[in-house]
Amino acid sequence: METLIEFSYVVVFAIVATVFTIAPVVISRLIAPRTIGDRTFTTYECGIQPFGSAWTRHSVVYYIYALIFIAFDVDILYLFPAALSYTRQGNVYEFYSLLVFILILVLAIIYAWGKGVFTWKRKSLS
Amino acid sequence: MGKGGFHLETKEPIIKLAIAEKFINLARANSIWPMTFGLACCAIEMMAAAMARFDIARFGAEVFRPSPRQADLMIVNGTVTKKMAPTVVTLYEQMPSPKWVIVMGNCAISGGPFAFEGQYNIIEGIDKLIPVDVYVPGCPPRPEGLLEGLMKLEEKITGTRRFPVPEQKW
Amino acid sequence: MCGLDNIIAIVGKEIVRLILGLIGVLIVVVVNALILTWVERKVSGHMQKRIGPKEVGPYGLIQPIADGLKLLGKELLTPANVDKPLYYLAPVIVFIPVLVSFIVIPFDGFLQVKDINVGILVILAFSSLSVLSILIAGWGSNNKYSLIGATRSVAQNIAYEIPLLLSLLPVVFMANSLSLKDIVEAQRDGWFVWRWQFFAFLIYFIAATAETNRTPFDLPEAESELVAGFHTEYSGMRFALFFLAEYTNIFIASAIATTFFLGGYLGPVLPGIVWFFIKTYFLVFVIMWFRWTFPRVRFDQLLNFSWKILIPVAFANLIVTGGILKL
Amino acid sequence: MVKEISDKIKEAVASVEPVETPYEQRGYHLAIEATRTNIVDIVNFFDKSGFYLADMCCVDYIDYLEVVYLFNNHNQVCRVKVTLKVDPDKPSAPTISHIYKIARWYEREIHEFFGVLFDGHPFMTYLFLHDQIDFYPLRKKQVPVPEEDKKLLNSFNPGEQEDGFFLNLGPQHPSTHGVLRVVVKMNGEYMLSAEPVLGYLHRMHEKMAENRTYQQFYPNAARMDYLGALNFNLGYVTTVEKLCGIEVPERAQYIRTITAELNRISSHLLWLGAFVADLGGLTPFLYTFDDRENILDILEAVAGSRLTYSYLRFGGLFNDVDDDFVANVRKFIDRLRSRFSMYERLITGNVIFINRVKNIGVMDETYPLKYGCSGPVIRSIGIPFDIRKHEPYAVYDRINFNVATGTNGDNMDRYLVRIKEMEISLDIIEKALKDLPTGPVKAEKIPKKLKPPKGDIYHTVESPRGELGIYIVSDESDVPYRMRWRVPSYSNLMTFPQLAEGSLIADAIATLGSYDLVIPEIDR
Repeated sequence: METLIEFSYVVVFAIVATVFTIAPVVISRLIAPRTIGDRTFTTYECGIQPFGSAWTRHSVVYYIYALIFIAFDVDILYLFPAALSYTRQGNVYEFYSLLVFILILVLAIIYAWGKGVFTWKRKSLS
Repeated sequence: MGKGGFHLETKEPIIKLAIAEKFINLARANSIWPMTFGLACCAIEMMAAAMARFDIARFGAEVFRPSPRQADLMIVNGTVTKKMAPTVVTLYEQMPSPKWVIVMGNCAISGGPFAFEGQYNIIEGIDKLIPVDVYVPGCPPRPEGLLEGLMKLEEKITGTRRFPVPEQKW
Repeated sequence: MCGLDNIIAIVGKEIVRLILGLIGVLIVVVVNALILTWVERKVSGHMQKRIGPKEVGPYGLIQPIADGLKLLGKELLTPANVDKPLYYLAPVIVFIPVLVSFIVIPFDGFLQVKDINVGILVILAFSSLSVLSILIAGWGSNNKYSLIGATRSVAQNIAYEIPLLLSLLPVVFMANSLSLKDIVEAQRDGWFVWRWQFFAFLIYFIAATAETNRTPFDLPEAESELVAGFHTEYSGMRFALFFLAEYTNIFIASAIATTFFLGGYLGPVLPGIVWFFIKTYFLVFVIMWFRWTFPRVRFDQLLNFSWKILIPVAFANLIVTGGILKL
Repeated sequence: MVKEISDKIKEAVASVEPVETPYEQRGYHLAIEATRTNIVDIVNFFDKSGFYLADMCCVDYIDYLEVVYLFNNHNQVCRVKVTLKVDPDKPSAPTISHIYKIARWYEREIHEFFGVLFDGHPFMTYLFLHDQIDFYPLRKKQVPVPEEDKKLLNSFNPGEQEDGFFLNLGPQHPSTHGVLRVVVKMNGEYMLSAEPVLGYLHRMHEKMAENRTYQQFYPNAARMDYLGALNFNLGYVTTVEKLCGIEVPERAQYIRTITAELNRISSHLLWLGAFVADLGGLTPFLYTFDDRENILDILEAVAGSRLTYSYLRFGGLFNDVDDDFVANVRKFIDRLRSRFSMYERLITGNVIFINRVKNIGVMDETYPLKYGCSGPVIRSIGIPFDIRKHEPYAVYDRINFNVATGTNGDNMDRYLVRIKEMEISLDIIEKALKDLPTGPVKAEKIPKKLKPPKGDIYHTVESPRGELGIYIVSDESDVPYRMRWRVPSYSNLMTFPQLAEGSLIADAIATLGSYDLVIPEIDR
């Protein structure tokens, strides 16, 4: 019951947010004048007609960062439940398990670092 | 330039209430965002107008937007060459309505010192290509000139002048 | 005990709370954005030996309203080559996390829309949506500048998401709760920023600056490189929504920092809500101060700073916290 | 040095007759007439001897076209003019673009203005002109553009020929400082290649020079480089004075030096702000403008305008300065000196700034030789080449000053050199103010219409961006027969494609900002 009510808040707020963003756009549509020229609807590229579309093959240098992120993010989310049940004093076992968990994560960073993920080399055409 | 020359079609808003229009015009006049667009010498004076001494921000016009989509005002500041003309027109057309143009400096007004017999590369007056609202003459005009041009533009939008016209003493 | 009347009474109370909360939040969002745009222009002005907006209303106070009205009366251009559904969707999505985050922020002991027991998780989960909206905006615009800006934004946000989580974790360890109100109450003995979490606060603040795309981490809209970044093709009200969301995000990021590290609404003499706003706006001011002082970092520096410095330090901080708690 | 080179070239290339010329009148030490067959050998010789190609231009003598190559040495001044006669009906010449990289642009420029085709040039397309032009603008007689040349007009369209992510930076872009357009091929964040497209502000200065008298053309000099207007004024005025043999009074010379140095400081200040703005820090821009306004006030009081001064006159100045000027300049010197420590803390000491500029855009010693770049750009590499020292004009020979140099040739050094240069300029002004003599500021008996004797002259001054060279050919009339401006930004910009290749877009933009480009000067 409590959870249901809590999440109904989230849902209602999300809906209101949607309405809140659509309303000014609609009002704006109604009260704004319009001018249409030959090139009004062309893509902006510093005033020059662009060469081709932006949707071309595009090298994303940070792909590898995205991969590490996924691994890390999931692991760190495991720590939230751990944080809730972490007790003060005594029970040093909890601390050791935390330590082991984090050390393994740190190993992953060291591995990636050693592999050269974090160095960006100058590229050359040739 | 595109085939068939310059063509611009203006449509009135769907709902137009006189009183609302008045308020919105007042808002427009007080929040004119220029486009970051520099051509030549006058661009430096345009920058100077945005800097500490002249501070165009007093009138809410310091938000220089690099993208024409978010700009209200295009300040054509410098010589427009034939190679540059299509770009200027494109940028003007890409601005959303309502949009205004201040022409700054003699070059953009009429070709200035570069209009001579046998010239082959400049447009003698940008008003041949795009509609112009305010002309600010000078070579280059002082930043105060640009500020006065802004006042003129505000006057044109709202119909009333912000400051009284300075007394002419000569 | 759990009769129908009881349920109706609870639901009725909740609905009243919900509506009041909604109205309050919307007012806060709009007023905050108006104030922040004015403050930003004034702060930048005075840092740059100018006076900033002055002529529009007393001290230029009406300036943001004029800007808002002007943007409302501005044409909404939709370039021909865009992916229309995505292009329209992006400014809508950008606003959902902004509004939802306000549910759990405790402005005062009782001034909170709803104290959800996984409060911080709600904010973190929804804040990921804003990255999505930027990506959609950049991709949907079919503009090369927007696309580069959008991919940058994604890389940046995911790189700084981890130090952000890691800097909030030690506080959760100490408070043993995910509810923001509980976390504030746990600071009755002293703010967490002074109770061993100073580094966590620093890391959080840096990461939050990056998450909100502010200088020195404003790469997604780096003006001198990418014109206007992901919102290059957006005009009028749609652009204003991105703008509004950005300023509200700054407020939320500062509010979380206040809640987690600076004792939230706790403070002597003055009422809690005043303390909350003083602390939050001070942090907002610091973020603006950054913007008008620092140059922008480069992209590889940005990513590597997170992975090489912030995350290891955050891990170390977490272990130390865990150890101290066991002492 | 001159004798040595003269002997060596006779040895190296057969059938070459170097003629020693009076440097004081002509501005160059040696003149060599080349032919189609030996021009490449001659250029090769100069390349091997450590000369750089200062300028390359063309003059239309109606009977023949003459391609002029001007060489100079960084260590010891030895200016050499090499000329090559070209048939005007079917003009063509061998390319030297494989020897000097900057010649790639010079040759393209000569091609579009005179129609001279350079055999073997890899990329013979138009550089400046728009696609509707149908004659060669700088030819004395109207010559229509042949069909095969018309095909080359605007044929630069990389996106159509290749696959890839092409991006236009400019003409309207916040970081190109004007209307420079750079077409870049991107690979993610990396720039694979960058090709500047010029001519968006080509204002026909060289054509105008052939239409007006020496006096009438004078205001154009300020429009060419609006940031260093007085330096360009000085360059033009001294060139014409040298050509006509006009003596300038002592006091005028001192005031010229002072105002030129003030203008240099104002130019550097603007660059400093714009450079940091390119890196994302906006506030220093306003601080530097604040300082700059002080200079503008001082100069406005004597010259009457804020930006495009026309303060100098042939044989002197427009008017004398008063005591207020001297007092204000002294006050300004103190003010700016106290501001440097603030800039130090705000910019030089900023970790983000250091990381953005250190070891980025590194130039080595080959750049100034291959590209002929000059000014702070090459002084940052460690070459103390400064026209003010090497070929003094005005009163620079009477004032003792240092030349600021760097070591690495990276963006940081270019930044530091310019900061140092501002300090040096302050020293120069201070010394010149101390020695400022009294007397007239205008030479007497300057004719209303200047008619210089027949001949040509190449004269250089150090503008804020580097070597400004003016080549004038006079035919005894009151209108120059041909006037050619060798502008510093042109050759500095030419190094950009090589520096940008393979770098991150942010680094490339920082590099572009570090050149201190003024586009109207490049496009002329």
